[in-house]
Formats: sequence, structure tokens, C-alpha cells
Amino acid sequence: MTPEALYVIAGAGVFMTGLAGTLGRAHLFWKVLGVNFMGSGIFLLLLAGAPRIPGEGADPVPQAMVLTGIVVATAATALGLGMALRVAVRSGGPYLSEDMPGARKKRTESVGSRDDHGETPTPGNPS
Amino acid sequence: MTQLVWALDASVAVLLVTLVARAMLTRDLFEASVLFIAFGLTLSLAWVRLGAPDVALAEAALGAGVTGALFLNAFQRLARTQRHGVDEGPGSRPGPLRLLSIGATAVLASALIAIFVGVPVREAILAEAVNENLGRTGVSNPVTGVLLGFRAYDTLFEVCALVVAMVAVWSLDRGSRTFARDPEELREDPVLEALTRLVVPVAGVTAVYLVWSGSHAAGGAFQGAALLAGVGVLLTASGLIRPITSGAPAVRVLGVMGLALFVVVGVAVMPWTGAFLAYPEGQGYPIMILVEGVLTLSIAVILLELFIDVPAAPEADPRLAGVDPTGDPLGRTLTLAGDLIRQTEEDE
Amino acid sequence: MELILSLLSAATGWIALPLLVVLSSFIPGVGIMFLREDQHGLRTALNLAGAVLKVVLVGLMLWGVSLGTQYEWSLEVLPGFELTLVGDSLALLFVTLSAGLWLVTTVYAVGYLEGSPNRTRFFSFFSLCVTATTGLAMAGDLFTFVLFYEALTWTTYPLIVHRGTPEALRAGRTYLAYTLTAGAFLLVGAVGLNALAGSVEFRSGGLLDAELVAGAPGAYTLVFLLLLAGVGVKVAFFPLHGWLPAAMVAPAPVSALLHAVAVVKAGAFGLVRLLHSVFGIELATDLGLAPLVAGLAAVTIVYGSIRALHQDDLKRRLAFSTVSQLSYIALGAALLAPTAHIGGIVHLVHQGIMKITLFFCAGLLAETLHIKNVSEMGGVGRRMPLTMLAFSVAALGMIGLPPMAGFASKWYLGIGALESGAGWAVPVLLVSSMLNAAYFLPILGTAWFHDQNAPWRDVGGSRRLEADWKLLVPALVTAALTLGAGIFAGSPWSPLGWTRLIVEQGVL
Amino acid sequence: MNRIELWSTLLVVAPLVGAMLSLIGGRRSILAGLALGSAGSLTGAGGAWFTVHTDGVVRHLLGGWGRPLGIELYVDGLSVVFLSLTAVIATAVSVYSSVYFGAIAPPGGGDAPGARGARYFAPLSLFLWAALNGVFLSGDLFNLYVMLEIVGLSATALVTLAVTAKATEAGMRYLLVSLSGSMLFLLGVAILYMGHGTLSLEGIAALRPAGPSAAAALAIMTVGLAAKTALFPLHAWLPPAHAAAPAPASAILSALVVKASFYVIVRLWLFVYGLTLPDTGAEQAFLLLGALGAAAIVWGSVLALRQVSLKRLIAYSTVAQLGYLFVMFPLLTRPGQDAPGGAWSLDAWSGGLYHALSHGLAKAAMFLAAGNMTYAVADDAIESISGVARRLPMSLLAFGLAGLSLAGVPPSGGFLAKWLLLGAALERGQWVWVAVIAIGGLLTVAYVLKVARQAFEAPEHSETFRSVPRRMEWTALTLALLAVLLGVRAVEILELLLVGGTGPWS
Repeated sequence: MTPEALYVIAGAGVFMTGLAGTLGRAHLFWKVLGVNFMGSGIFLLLLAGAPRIPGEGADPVPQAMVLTGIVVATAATALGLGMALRVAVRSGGPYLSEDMPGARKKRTESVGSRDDHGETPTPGNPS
Repeated sequence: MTQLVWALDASVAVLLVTLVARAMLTRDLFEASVLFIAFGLTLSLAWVRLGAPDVALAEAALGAGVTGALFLNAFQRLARTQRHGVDEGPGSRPGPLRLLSIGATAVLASALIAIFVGVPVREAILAEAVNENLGRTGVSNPVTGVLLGFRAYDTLFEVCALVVAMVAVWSLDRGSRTFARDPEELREDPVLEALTRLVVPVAGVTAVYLVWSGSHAAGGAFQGAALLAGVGVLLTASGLIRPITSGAPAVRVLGVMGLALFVVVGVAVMPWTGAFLAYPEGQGYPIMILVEGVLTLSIAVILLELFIDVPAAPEADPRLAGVDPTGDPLGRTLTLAGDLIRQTEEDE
Repeated sequence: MELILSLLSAATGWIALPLLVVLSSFIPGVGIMFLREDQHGLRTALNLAGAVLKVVLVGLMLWGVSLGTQYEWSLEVLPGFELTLVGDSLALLFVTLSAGLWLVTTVYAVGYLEGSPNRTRFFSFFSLCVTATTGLAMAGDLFTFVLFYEALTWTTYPLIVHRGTPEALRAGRTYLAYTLTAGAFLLVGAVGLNALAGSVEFRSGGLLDAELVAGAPGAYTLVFLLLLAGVGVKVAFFPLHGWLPAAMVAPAPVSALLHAVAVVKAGAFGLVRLLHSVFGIELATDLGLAPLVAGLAAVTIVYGSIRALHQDDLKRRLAFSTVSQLSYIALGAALLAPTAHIGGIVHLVHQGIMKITLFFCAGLLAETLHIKNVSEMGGVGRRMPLTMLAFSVAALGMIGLPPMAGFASKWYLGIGALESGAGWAVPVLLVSSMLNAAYFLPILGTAWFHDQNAPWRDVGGSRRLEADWKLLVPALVTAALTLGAGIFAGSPWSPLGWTRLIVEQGVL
Repeated sequence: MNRIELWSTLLVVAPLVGAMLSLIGGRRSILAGLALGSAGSLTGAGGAWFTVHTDGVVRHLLGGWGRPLGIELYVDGLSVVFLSLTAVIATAVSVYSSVYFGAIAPPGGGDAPGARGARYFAPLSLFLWAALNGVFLSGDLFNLYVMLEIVGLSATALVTLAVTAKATEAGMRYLLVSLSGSMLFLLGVAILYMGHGTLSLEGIAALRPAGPSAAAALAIMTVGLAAKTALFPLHAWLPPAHAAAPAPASAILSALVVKASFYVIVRLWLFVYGLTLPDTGAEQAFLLLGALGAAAIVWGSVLALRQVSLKRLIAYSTVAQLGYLFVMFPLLTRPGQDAPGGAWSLDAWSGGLYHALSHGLAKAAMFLAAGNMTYAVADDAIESISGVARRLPMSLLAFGLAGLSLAGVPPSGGFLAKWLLLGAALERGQWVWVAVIAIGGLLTVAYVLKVARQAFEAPEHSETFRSVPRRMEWTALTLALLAVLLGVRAVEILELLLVGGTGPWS
């Protein structure tokens, strides 16, 4: 098994674990983290899976793509964490309300109500 | 020897998956952040093993460094105010559902591997094309050639993504920005001060070197900028410079300067070459160095902004509490803004 | 004078006149929408200018058609689909009817709505409604027809709910539920026709080729039924008529529009086009579809008349009368004899002028004396003789007494039924005439020969007239038309004369 | 310099420079930035239209490299149509926003949320605009990923410009969906790159991607893009996000942003993979997309009917209307190759994309009109807009016209789109699609009327009406009238859609 193949396997594992974390964890911090891992997994797949010239380093094009991807991921993470913190302030915890137990009753496809949109930004939490 | 190398690769691969799995399973935010940084460092080792030193540098600086710092920062702010440093929500504890999802993940990962194994292997058309045409760009590092030459358009929009993220984070902002320590407090912390005085010059020089070396060896604007941003974080954290706010015109100008220059250069060459971002033959190298230099500065400012603009301990704005809850978001906004403006005027 | 005449005759040669006819009400309609509520003078002026201009333009077209000009204007909307307006004699018959009646109804509406709110909206949609009607009257193909037919639904809706009362809104909902569902059927039918035949053009004698149809009679029958459901709602075929009596809550001018000028006429006209210009009457008869329509029409004629007997609310009685009368048109068009066609098509006009007179009068009674029910009409003939005179002329015409217009229709229908071998239709006509008499004559009797038996809230008109002249004059004009159309039925310029021309020219 | 180089550069650069301009200065530079972006995009779109009309498909070799090494901008009729739609709607929204936010607070208004909208709407929407144009121009897979990321980041930031907890949560959810969708797309890109050695759309198309790995890549990318397009059942994020955003942002999101990922789906399925070709066996997949679209139409319409909040109603309507775009797919291929037009149904293609156009205009008009109404009564509940008919007749007219266009009432773009789609369905004798299209139209009428009826009721407190700036009313009405005008003549646009669009690349 070539080293590239090893890293392809690792990439697939990292991607899928990240996806599972994003979907499975309700905490926004882990959701953002999971998306980051998904990205890293794809970068591994991209670079390890790309065709290469024997004897040379990695294909420079996917290298550039991964570089770009890392930068974009950083940007997205910064925004994601910033938003997650706002949710934590305004909704009283770093969770989306429909992910929380008890919130299921308020279906996602809710009819909506007056206070659905007429909510004041909730004053922070008891700290 | 080869077996030893294979063992190294195998253990890196196993470590990567293990770190991710640990990070996704833990309930402790701090632990997850540290695991993420460890993952990033391991990943940069993998990049080295895959023959991609530029990516390795970027991963260490941006992936593990800046992003890791962002996570730690978020952890700190969540943990400071409430028990959100620990996840108590759904999906955080072991249970049958988790077992199921681990199983599903394993199955899907195998499927993904099968897909990749099933892809017919092609020749490296692009790698060869890059080799053939690299001379025409004026740089000798093929990755830089792709980033600033062949696929400069992507790079331009990558910088654009950073600017957008910066603006987006600014637009989120509400709450205090007290990131810097009290200057008084600083004087009582000789270690940090000494560290700052020692590290800053070294890091600054390294950053410049990284940018310059990008044209022929591993390095480049993003890696250099990440280093510079680190310097900035350290300086702000130690209180040597005041925290920069989005309101400061200088920050805005610095932040968009790189992107603006990139665009201007791309358009300015059009009368000669007819295409966007097509540098005239032989002029590529100086143009790229110029663009890269300015980009480094801008990106450093942006990264710093992304970092320090994550709001400090979220606190309620008392002025919002009394606002009439009926009404559309805009309506609320209107009254609120009016009140604030009136208040400011009265204060003055 | 010479110059004007020569200019006019040159104008008759301009084949884009149909577009101008449509625009003559569209532009005022849109213009009015942007007026302020208090700009009464300008609004009325725009409205009347449009109405008069339309009548003049239609007059030019009539003249042109009699000289043999073929009017056609088209705009390619989709590749292969054009918005086509043609001015053949059949289209002109309907256009003339609606243009003429629109003019009198406008005058009536100006008087009727004086002082009420939201007139800008009302008159705007009033004009747009007539725009849609003239558009569909001159539609050269099914695509254009569908377009204007749907537009008609939507421009009428604000008029029906104009008063904004819960009752009006409910009626509006009923109206939309019926007509929109019908519109969906019509649309699917039209698209289906195009998929089958490759064209949706209206042609004299029918678009469809008998051999082609023989290949897939089932599919064509299905398309016919879809289209029939589409137009059937506006023709108010039993059991699709429910919206029409409900829509009675609308102001009287709107009722006039619904029953005489636009909506139901659009349905009837569409049915004529469907039977004659798309399928062709022979083909439709061979497929057993025209007899189906005739049967439906016969049932509706009797049903509508019987229901009308029991209504005390005057407008509701008139509405059920409309249900019944419309099916005369359908019956005539569906029988396989030119004489029957003449009877059916001419009834399009005759029913229009008679029914609009009746509604004008009903509106006059309601506005002047707040009389809404038949039982309150005792002695009203003495208080409002002119109104009741007009009412009587139209009612007798409806029953089919000579020399009123209705007589000619029924005469031709009866002869046509015998000619086409549909002898069963004659008793239907007779029964229906007796029923007509049974629900109209008591009204006349009450009005002329009984004493006042209910308190009126007399808001009066001017001192000299029994009611506001803007309401009274239109009713008298249409009553006179009813009489004139019957008396001068032999003239080539009467509705009957023109209809005979249509049939003899083979435009059908 | 060929013309397309100029136009395509203008399309991308003008909003980009406008965004930077509006970011660094005060109120005047915000207006200048919006004006620059609008003027540049309109000119660029017009120029590209003309160029494609005369020269056919054109390419812009960025950096002068050409494929496979460099990135190419690929401009055909499909791109031009979407570019023009973007230019028109974003210009109208720019005009609207200059008053909408301008009325609230000057940019220097400090840290207040209202000032944030005034301060950041312009740069964010201009960056979004540049990236949208970038998507519609791109001929490169990885470039598409970068553009889609920028679209996602700026769009979510626009949602959170509204200050409520709901908006923040909605923005967060949208961001996560958007990022995950992008990741899936990127995974597909990785597979395709591995198998084909190039990133150019045309380059990959030339290699006729086939086989299980290429199919898997397409499936993965489609799931990601469908999540971004809010295709049923991945639509749950859309109503809260589009309802919570400030009105001009909602207009852009519903009219344009979801169309960007739809555009990429069309490019991939029909052009890169050439799935309308007879032997690709894509019928089952098309059928699945169509079935999801049909479910979206019914589900979205029914839920729209049940909403009590005006903007949520419109947002659910977006879910429903997006369904029509996917109903296009199963109608694209025709049985029997000897039929005129080959294996490709022109009616379905034209109808689906014409619907995308008319929905864009109508939905933008609707959201702007709804913005006017909620602005006037300071509430978003449908029951509180009573009396709007008298106070804001123009906004109500805009809402009504836009609604009728969505419902497919003639004359409107929606009617022509429906006519074409019905034609394609009936041609194949597929009554299920016919029924869905017809029922969807009737349900649309029902929920539009629900709003209109309330507007005609007498208001409870007439004194609470806030006066709405005229410009906000006019922009909404203009967009609605454009949606209606689309129904008067479609020939030019449909011809344009066929430039480079009559069949897959080979």
C-alpha cells in the first residue's frame, strides 16, 4: 500500500467523522469543528488522490487548491464561531433551539406565530 | 528503511483519524480545541510526507495556528460566562445513537474509500503543464506559480473570502471589545512582556522571509501573514498596542488594500494583454512580489481582525431589553437606533 | 367633410385596429390606477374618452369588415405562439356588443357609485375588465384566448369584492374557486390541444382534421372535455353555475358587466369558438360532443328557469334567469343547423341588451327606493314609470314576445332545432318560455297593478326625473335597443342581420 | 481585447470595487459603491448579452493561460440570462436599500444594530453580487467552489444583519448548511479531479464522465448543492433565514442566491455530464429530482398557506416555487430520438429556466413589497397588515402582480413558463406533472389572496402607520411589472437560452 493510499483512507475517515460530528452534535462549537474536519479530510483526499508525476512532489495545482481551501476554511470558521457566540448570548446557549430536547414540539416547519419574529434579543444568561 | 517510512505514514494516518474521533467525541470544549491544534500539526506532518511543504507551512500557521486560536478564543469566552465550556446538549454523551452513528460513519467512510479506489488513474496532465509553463511566470516555486499566476483568479477571490469574513464578523459585532489587558496589569506580567519583546522581531523577520522565499521555495503571503497576525495578537494581548476596532478607517483601508491592489493590477494589465490578470511577458515576477507583499499586510490585518473581533464575554445590552417586542426586526432597529443617536447627542 | 371621410376610410384599412381597440380601454385603465381618489373629473373624462374611442374604433372596423378588410395583428410571445388579434365578423359582433354596452354601463356606473369610496380602483379594473373581454373576443387562437380569459377572471375579482363586506369577500372566493379551477382546466386543455394537433389557431370550420382525430379520438375527447370544463364555468352550465347567483352582492354595474358585457359572454363566446373554430361542428357532432353540450344546455335552461321561480331577491331571480338564458346560446351553437347557429349567436347580443336593461332597472330600484325584493315592488310602476317601462320591455323580450329582440332568437332556435333533427329541443324551448313568463309576469303585475305594500326609503332623483339621469338614461337606451333589435331585425345592420352574414360568409 | 473580456471583467470587478469603496468610506461612498456596482453590472450584462447574441458562446482566458492550466470564464446564453437577472434585481435592491437602511441611521451611528444594517448591507451585498456573477461566469470547478463559499458567507451575514435571536439562529443554521453543502461539493470536485486530471468544466465534459466514481461524484455534489438550493426535503433552513433577514436581503436571497446553486446543478447535470444524451440512463435520477420538486411544490405551498407571518409565507412560497425548477428535469428528455429537437425537450428547458427568471423578479418584488408593508405597520404578522390596501396601494399592487406571476396568471413570465412546462409534460403524456403544476398554481393563488384579503380589511389602529419612502414603493412595483412584462414577449430570451444550451457539450 502506497503512502498516498494510506492518506486517502485517513482522509475518508477524517471527512466522515467530521460529517458525523456536524450532524450528531448539537453544540455549535462542535458543528463548526466538524465542518473544519470535513474540509481537512477533503484536502487529504485531494492531495493524496491527485495524479502525480513519479519522482516529483505533489501536483502543484491541488496544492494551491488546498492552500486556498485552508484560507477559506479559516475565514468560515471565524464567522461560524462569531455567530455561534451570538447564538449563545441571544438564545441562552450555544445550541440551535430545534436541536434541543423539548424544542421538537415546536416543529421546524412551524406555522410561526407573532412572537416568532417579534422577539427581543434575549438578554444574556445568568452569569 | 522503506518499512520504517511506511510505519511512519501509517501511524500518522491512524493518528489523524484518532485525533478527529477524540475531538468529536469529547464533551470538553478545551480538550476539543487542543485536539484540533494537535490534529493540525499532525496534518502538516502528513503534508510534508506527501511532498507539499507549502501546504504544510500553511496548515501549521493557519490551520493549526490561527484556526486553533479561534477555537481556543471561543472556548475561553464561552467558558467564562457559563457552563458552556462543557457540552451538555444532545449528542454529547455515549449511547446507542452514538454507536449507530459510529457504525454508519465507518460504513460511509469505506464507501468513500471505495469510490476513490475506483477512480481510474490518469496522468498528471496539469502537473506537467505547470512544469512546462512555469518559466513564463517568472517564479520557480510551482505552487506560487499556480497561486499567483495560473490560477490567480482563485487566489483573488480567496482573499475576497477573507475580506468578506472580516466584514461579516464586523457586521455581527455588538457587545464589548475588551480584549486587551489593562495596561496596569501588563506591568505586573514581566514574562509576557519579555516574551513579546523577544518574539515579535524574530517573527516579523521570519514573516518577511517567508513571503520573499515563496517565489522559489516553500512559503508565501498566507503563511507570512499568519505569522504577522500572530505577532499582532501577541502585541494586542500584551497591551503594547491598543485593540483595533472596525471603526478605524486605517483598519478598513489596510484590510482591503491587498484585494484592491490585486484587482487594480489585474485590470491595469488588460490594455496590453487583453485578459484579466494576464501579466505582460517578463513582468510577472515584480508584479507578483508587489501583490504578494501588500497581500501579506492585508491578510495579517484581516486575520487579526477575525481573531480579536470575536466578541468578548457576551453580555446583554440593557438598552435592547426595553424595546417594544412587537414589530419587525427593522422596526425595532429603527426605534433603537433613533434612541441611541439621540442619547449620543445628549451625551455630547 | 370629404377629408374626414377619406381619412376615416383610410383608417378602416389599417389592419392593426384590433390592437387599438384593446388599448383604448387598457390605457385609461392603467392611467386611472395612478390617479388620486379625489380626481373625479379627470377619472371620468379618461373613462368616457376610452369608451367613446372604443365605440368609434369598433365602428370603423365594422365598416372595414363590411368592405372586406381582414384585420389581424400579432406579436410573437413564445417561439411558435403568437398573441393574435383578428377582427372577423364573429369577433366584431361580440366586440360591438361589449364596446357599446361598456359605454352605457360606464355612464351608469359613474352615477351609481357617486360618493362611494375606492372609485379609482373600481374604474381602473372596470376598464381592464373590458380590455380583457375585447381581447378574448378578437383572439385569433386558443393561446390568446386563454391569456385574456384568465386576465378577465382577475380583473373582475376586485369588482366583485368591491364593497369589501364579508359577504362580498365570500362571493369573491366562490367566484375565484370556480373560475380558477376552470382556468386550470382550460390551460391544460389548450396545451394538450397543442401537443396533439401542433396548433391552437382558430379556423373557420374547425382547426382539427377529421382523419387526425380518428387516430386518437379518446385523447381529443379528453381535450374537448377539459376545454369545455374551462369555458363551462363561465357559461354557468349546471352544475357549474354556483358562483353566478353568489356574485349578486356586487354593485349593480358590476352585475351588468358580469351578465351582459363580459364574463358570462366570454364563456359563451368561448364555447362557440370551441365548437366551431377548434373542433368544427361536424366533427364535434361525430364525436358525440356537440350533442353532449346541447343536452347540458337543455338541462340548464330548464333548471335555471325553475330556480328563478322561487327567488324573491330580484337580482338573484335575474341571475338564475341568466343561467337559463345563456344556455340558449350554447344550445344554438351545438346543434347541427345554420339556422340554429344564427339563433344561438344572435342571442349572445339579444340576451346582453335585455339582461343589462333588467339589471340597470334593478339597480335603479335599489338606489332610488332601496327595493331589493320582488315582494316590495308593489306599485312601483307609478313611482318610477320610465324605469318599469324599460324593465317591462326587456322582460317581455326575455319571454320571447314579438316584436322584442328575444322573439327572433327563439324563433331561429326553434326552426334550427327542427332542421337539425333535434326536435326534442322545441318542447324545451316552449317549457322554458312558459317558465320565463311565470317568473317575469308576476313582477310586472306587482309593479304595475298592485299598490305599494312595503315602505320605501325614497332617496329620489332630481325633481323632474324619477331618478338620477345617469342611471335612468342608460336603462332607457338599452331598452330602446331591445325594441329596435326586434323591430328592425330584417335590416342587415341589426344583430340578426349581421349574424346571418356571419353564418352565410362561413366564418363559423 | 475582445469584447467579452471587457464585459466579464466588468461584471466581476465592478461590484467588487463597489464593495471595497462602500466599506472604507461613509454614507456617500456607500452610495457610490452601490452605484458603481449597479452601473457596472448592468453594462456588463448588457454587453455580454450582445456579445453572446452575435458571437455565440465566448470564453475569457483569465491570465491568458487557457485550459487546462488556467481558469476560463465561460459565457453562453444560460450565463447571460442569469447575469442579467442578477444585474436587474440587485440594482433594484440597491436602490431600495439606499432608502431602507438610510432611513434608519447614518453609517456613523455607532454600534447600534440599525446602524449595522446601514453600514454593512452595502459591502456585503456587493461582495455577494460579485460572487454571484462569478458563479454564473465560471467555467472551472474549483473556482465555482470558491465563489459558492463567498456567496454563502456573505448571504449568512446578510441574514444576521437583523438583530433578533431568531435571525441569529437562522443565520447560524444557514451558515452550517451552506458550509456543509460546499464541503460536499468540494468532495465531488476532488473525485472528478482525480479521475479526469482537470478542473475545467469543458475539459471534464470532453472526457465524457461516466462510471461509478463519476456518478458518485455527481450524486455527492448534487446533495450539497440541493441543500444550498433548499430542495425538499433539505429546505428546513430556508424559511427562518429568509423570513428573518432584512427585507432587501430576503429579496436577494430568495431571488438570486438559491438560483446560484441551482445554476451549478444545471451546468453539471446537463452540460458537464450531458445527461440528456440518450444512452446515459439518467431517467431514474431525473425522475427523483422531479419527484422531490413536486413534493416541494405541494409541501411548500400548503405550509405557506398556514403561515401567520407575512415573510415566512413568502419564504415558504420560495420553497414551493423552487420545486418547479426541478420538475423541469424529468421533462427534459424525450422518448424517441427522431422527434424534432432530438432527445432534448426545448419546452422543458425553456420553461424551467424561464420560471427561474420570472420567479426571481416576482419574488424580489414580493419581498420588497412585504418589506414596505411590515415597515409601515411595524409588524410582520399577516393579521396586522389590515388597511395596507388604502395606505400603500402601490406596494399591494406590486405584491399582487408578483403573486399572480408566481401563480402563472397571464400575462406574466410565470404563465409562459407554466405553458411551456405543461406542454413538455403533456407531450409525454405524463399527467402527474400536469396535475402538480396545476395544483401548485391554485395553491399559490390561495396564499397570495390570503395576504391580499387581509390588506383590504379595515385597520384596527390607523394612527400607527409609518409613512414609507416613495422610492421603496417604486422599486417593488418596477420589479413586479418586469415580471409581468416577461409574459409579453419571451422570444429573445428563449433564443438566448439556446445559445450553447441546445445540447450538452461534447
